Amino acid sequence: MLDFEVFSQQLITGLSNGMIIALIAIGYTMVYGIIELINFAHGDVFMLGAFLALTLLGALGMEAWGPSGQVFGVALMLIGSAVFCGGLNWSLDRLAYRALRKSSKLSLLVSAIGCSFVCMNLGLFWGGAPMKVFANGNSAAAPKNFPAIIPQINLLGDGFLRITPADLLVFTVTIPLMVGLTFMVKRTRLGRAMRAVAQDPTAASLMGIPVDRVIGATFFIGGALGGFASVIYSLYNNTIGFQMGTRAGLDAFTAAVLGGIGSLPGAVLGGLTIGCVRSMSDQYLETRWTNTIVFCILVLILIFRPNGLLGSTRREKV
Amino acid sequence: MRWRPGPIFIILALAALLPLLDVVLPPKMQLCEAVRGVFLYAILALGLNVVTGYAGLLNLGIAAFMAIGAYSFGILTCEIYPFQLGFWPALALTIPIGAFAGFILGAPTLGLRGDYLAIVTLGFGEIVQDVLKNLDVVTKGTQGINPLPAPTFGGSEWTAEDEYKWYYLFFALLVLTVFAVRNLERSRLGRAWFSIREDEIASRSMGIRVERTKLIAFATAAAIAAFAGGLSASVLSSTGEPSNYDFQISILALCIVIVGGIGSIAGVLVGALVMVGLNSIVLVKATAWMAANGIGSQGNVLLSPNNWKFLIFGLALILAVRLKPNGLIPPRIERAKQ
Amino acid sequence: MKNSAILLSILSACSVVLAAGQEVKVAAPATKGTLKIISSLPRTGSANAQTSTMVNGINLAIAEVGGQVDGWTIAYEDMDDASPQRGNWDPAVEAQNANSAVKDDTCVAYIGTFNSGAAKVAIPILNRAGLVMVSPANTYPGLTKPGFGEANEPDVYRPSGKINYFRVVPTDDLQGVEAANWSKFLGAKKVFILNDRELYGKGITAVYRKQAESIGMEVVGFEEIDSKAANYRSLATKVKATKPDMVYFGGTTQSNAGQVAKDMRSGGYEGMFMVPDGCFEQAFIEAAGAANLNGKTYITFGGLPPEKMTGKGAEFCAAYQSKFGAVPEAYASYGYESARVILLAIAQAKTKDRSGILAAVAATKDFNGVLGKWSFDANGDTSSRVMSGQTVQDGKFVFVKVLGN
Amino acid sequence: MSVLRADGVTVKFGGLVAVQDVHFTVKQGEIYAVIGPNGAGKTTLFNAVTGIYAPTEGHVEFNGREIVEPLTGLVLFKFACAFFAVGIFTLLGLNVETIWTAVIIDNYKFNQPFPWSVAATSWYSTIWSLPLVKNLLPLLIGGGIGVGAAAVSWSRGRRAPDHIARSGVARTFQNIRLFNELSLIQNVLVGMDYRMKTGFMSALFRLPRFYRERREFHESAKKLLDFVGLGDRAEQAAGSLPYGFRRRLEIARALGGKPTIILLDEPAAGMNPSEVVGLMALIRRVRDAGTTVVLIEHHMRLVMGVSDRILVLQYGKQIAEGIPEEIRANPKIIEAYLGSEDHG
Repeated sequence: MLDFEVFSQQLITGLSNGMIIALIAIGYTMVYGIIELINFAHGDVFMLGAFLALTLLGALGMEAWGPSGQVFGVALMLIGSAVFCGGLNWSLDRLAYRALRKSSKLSLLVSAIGCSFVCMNLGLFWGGAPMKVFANGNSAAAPKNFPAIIPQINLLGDGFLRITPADLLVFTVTIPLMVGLTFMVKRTRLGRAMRAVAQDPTAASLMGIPVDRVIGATFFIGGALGGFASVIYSLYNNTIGFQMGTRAGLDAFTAAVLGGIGSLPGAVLGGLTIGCVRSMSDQYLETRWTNTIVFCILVLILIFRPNGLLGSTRREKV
Repeated sequence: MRWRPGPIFIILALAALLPLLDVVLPPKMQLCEAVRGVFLYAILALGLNVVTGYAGLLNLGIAAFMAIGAYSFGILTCEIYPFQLGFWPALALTIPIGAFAGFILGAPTLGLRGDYLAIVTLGFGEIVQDVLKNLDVVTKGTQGINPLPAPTFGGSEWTAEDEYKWYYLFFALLVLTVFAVRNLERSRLGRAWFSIREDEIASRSMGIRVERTKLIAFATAAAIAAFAGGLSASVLSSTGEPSNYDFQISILALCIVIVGGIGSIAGVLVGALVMVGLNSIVLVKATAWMAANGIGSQGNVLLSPNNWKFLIFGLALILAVRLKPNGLIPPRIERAKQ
Repeated sequence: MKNSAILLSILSACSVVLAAGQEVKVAAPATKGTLKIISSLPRTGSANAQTSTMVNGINLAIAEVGGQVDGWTIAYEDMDDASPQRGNWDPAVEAQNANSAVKDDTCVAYIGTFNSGAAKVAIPILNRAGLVMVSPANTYPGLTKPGFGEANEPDVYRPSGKINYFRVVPTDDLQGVEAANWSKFLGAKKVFILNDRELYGKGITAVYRKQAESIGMEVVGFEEIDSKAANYRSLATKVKATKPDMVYFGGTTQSNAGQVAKDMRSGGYEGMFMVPDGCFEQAFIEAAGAANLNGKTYITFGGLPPEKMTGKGAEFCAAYQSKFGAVPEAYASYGYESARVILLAIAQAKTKDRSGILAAVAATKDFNGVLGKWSFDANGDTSSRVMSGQTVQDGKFVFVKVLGN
Repeated sequence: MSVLRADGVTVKFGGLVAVQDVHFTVKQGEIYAVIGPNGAGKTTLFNAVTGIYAPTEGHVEFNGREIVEPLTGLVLFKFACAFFAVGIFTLLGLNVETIWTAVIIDNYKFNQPFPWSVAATSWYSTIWSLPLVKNLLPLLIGGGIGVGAAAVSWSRGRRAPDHIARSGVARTFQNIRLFNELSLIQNVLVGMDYRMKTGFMSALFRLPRFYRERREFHESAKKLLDFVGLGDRAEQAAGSLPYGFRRRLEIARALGGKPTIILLDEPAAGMNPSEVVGLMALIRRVRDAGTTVVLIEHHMRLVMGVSDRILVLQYGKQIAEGIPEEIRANPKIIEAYLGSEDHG
């Protein structure tokens, strides 16, 4: 096999992983853009989405469905998890964040951390559900296998280079979502309202924009993207666990910051960058240093571009 | 002016008297050892309070400095390394080492805006753990460094059984930290920190050297955290493993500062008591009691008391900031009275 | 709305639990008094799955003797050495547990710890108090064996000069060697070694690597993974590119062994895969997905698997299965064995004296346990050298052979 | 003698030209006003002068010197330090395992004395026995990053507001920017900060000179508050101050640093006529105390009443400069103002 093949394989892996990170990162970046909150609970909402997907899969017995039925099943999980995560994220905003809009950003942050713990614990309980897919609830804390209903076979035959249906799934779901989201933010009334609230909530409310509803909608959309991501993540990695939200959230947050927090294309670029850096570092350096390298690159980029790759310099009015 | 005891004084006085309570309590209910943990986190959170509370810089990687402190204490004292310093010199050295680490991280990144800095500190926390894990040769990797010395007073070295000695040592060092932080708070430097937190542009325009002032805050916090790290390594006689100083510790310290009252020393002390107390006293004793009385069941995830800890901790955080958005003891606005 | 719902559910759950607790408390028959066994294991967070089976094993051992030994009522306390904010073992909590065990006059034995790092904190504290400690899970050799760990080990764990720490599990240095020998036996020529950077995984892979090289296998790669990563696809590509015919992963289910196994397969690696006893539990198969493990996965284990047991082991299997409705896993047997050693020692010591019980544990000879017939050696290690090799078929562990002979 | 000179200052935000080619000179001891309709670029000009924005083109000189930190030998020395610090750090960081093994592990036998002198020499030979990729390359790459980072941060900071403020240019803000949670006296003390000498250690250990300095500056801060008429509210939080007093406090804070020139951005905004009279008196007193005053103002009575000279901006360009009488008579200015929704 050629070295080039190894490189391309790592690039494909990196891009797939990066796309998933980017999808979670968008949820962070949207919420941050509008109320400047690092939504720590986002990763855990994402985790619960994956649990819902597995529950659906188990309850409906999707493993037994034929290939075309499973495509339908994937669509069902995507929609189910998106609605669920969106709703959950919206409720978190309604219950835990809205009352703190006027207080300091740090109180809001602690509230988000609290939500993160609560969601994580709910995931632990969920993992103990007496279902076959959860190993009959025998060990709630153990990681759960997510059946590979999108098979991990090589579409390119027997060569070294592998592209699996799961890789394709990542791209076919993620790219339209991102395009659609960009369109929504740029073109629709809700998108304009969101940008207005992000710029200046007071002015926006004076202009008759229902600020709380717009923020709620942002949480819903951010959460829904997390829900999509959770299904794709599960189908790609085939393992879920109640603590996976922390790490996924951390990666996504890093991606959001790397790209310039608040910027949608930035989050995507950041996610892809991190995915590729990880792959390349795994291949050409040592795996144990991968995290360190990712963060060193983050610091380096921020030294030279303090607002991230695509972040705008926000000029403070003086 | 008539002197009235402030909240800090009252809290510290109560803490000083706590061992008396232990004498009358049954062994299972004794609190000193757990409260020592509260003191440790209080020291850590006082450090974080300097950078996040006073200077307004969100730091999500304070545990990394604790790890640096613990590991440098370990390397400087343990008999498997050639340095073999005693307890006091090594503990004193953790302070400049921590400050230096804070400087290394702070110098290139302090130009960053709020949340960009937060992610860098978070990343630093991860890097430090990784480095400590990966540099086997130096740090013994995940193995941990042990045994570590305890202070010696009157000939023999303390052991873990000398609970009250440790208790008062921690107490004394906490009081020392409180005074140090308070002295800084009520000085030119503290004022500059507050001004940066309030309005960076205005304080810059008043000639405050923002980067330098932030850097001092950063290094001070790092030094205090490293000090706390050294102390905890000493009492455990082991550095533990690198992942004992992970993100969760930083988060706990942050919660202490914010739930207690950002920028308020008394708030931090109360916050440490509430948060750590909930975690390592109330929840621990409650689950132990339930287990001892055969309450709950391991078979069902919902009936196992241990499985509720995250939930209770999380709800406590949400409720605390909901009910007291400015903290349990918010700082007094006028700092001028001295 | 939601908050109050959560609160309500907490309250109702608490009341249910309380009610249940009151029923459980049955007045014990009059005895000479109560002796307590304390276990300190990480019960919060990701290790909960493994430690639950250990606690089951301990409970079973105590239930088998009717909660009484030699006229003493045996009480058991299940302590948690993890804290919620850490989600993993916490040295401060471990120290606290050890100290409270020391202070508790009725406590005569301490079962723990799960992590060798925690043992380093607890052993000296218990040693000074002369309290016996039996570990069902620590495999770091330095805790007992001179010459394997740091220069000052294991003497630093024995400040009183006496040995109080025993373990029923074989240490890394034995299992690593056997694993390497078996790999060669299975026909592996090129091996890629992975570990999870934990004390256990690192130790066992270091031994494996040394043995593999000395018996003439080629180590084509050695990587230390991040056990929290989402997947190991790029690592799998790297592994595949070096064309090994065996991948050895030193780690546990908890440190993502399932994901590693899975990603090796989905990354296109088709050779053999071997893991140590940290993965000898159904949760590993469930996490990895049976289809990914079938046929080419090998697991080493310090003892015989349940279905191969005869005598005491078979009884244990049946009892465990009827009580908990599942086949006992590796950790359940270790937990059960630790508790039984202690119970037997109490019976033989004829005293509630800690030093008497300690001496009785140390004197354990030809113990007829579920892990075979074994004794504690002078260091406090089990003399059992029985290692078995398993593979996975149809989502079940299948015994292959007894290793080392 | 000129205290402040702007020479062709232009500020652009993307495509928008906020200030275009403005020249002016402020002399020692005068009161100089900048007027113009809303959006004429007055505040932007102030921000360019005080370093909050970097002017896109042109120079600002203060006492005949440009207020940009020059590229001196000291700065170059700092760059060199950054090169070696980061470079050596990278070098050591990448090879720490090798060096530690050679220096510590190979020399230390458990429970035996450590041969310090052997260890002290072995680190040096270890580094140079490494292959070039492991010693020279990290040194150069790390050093390059160090110099790059140092240069970037230096060029960002060379025209920074703090640097300019410390050379004696103080200012107030159009949208008042006080430290609301600090007391009045603390606000003034922040303004005085750069004149203070005591540092970290004397604060931490409460050395005698800490107390001496604190007493000194508290007294003069008190005097400044008296000077602007807020002496009786010294301990109150700034956030609780009525609006009219806040501008006075800002002036007091700006005066705290004993500046040679003070820039006031709309000091009379929101004041009632009697307050404006008081403010006029205050501005004159400031000038009489030796500080040159530059002010932006819409309030024509105040501008015409106190100013020595006036600069008029419209759409970012300067359309006139002169003494109040000339300005009042200039038809261009009347036209500019009639077109706008000006207030009095």
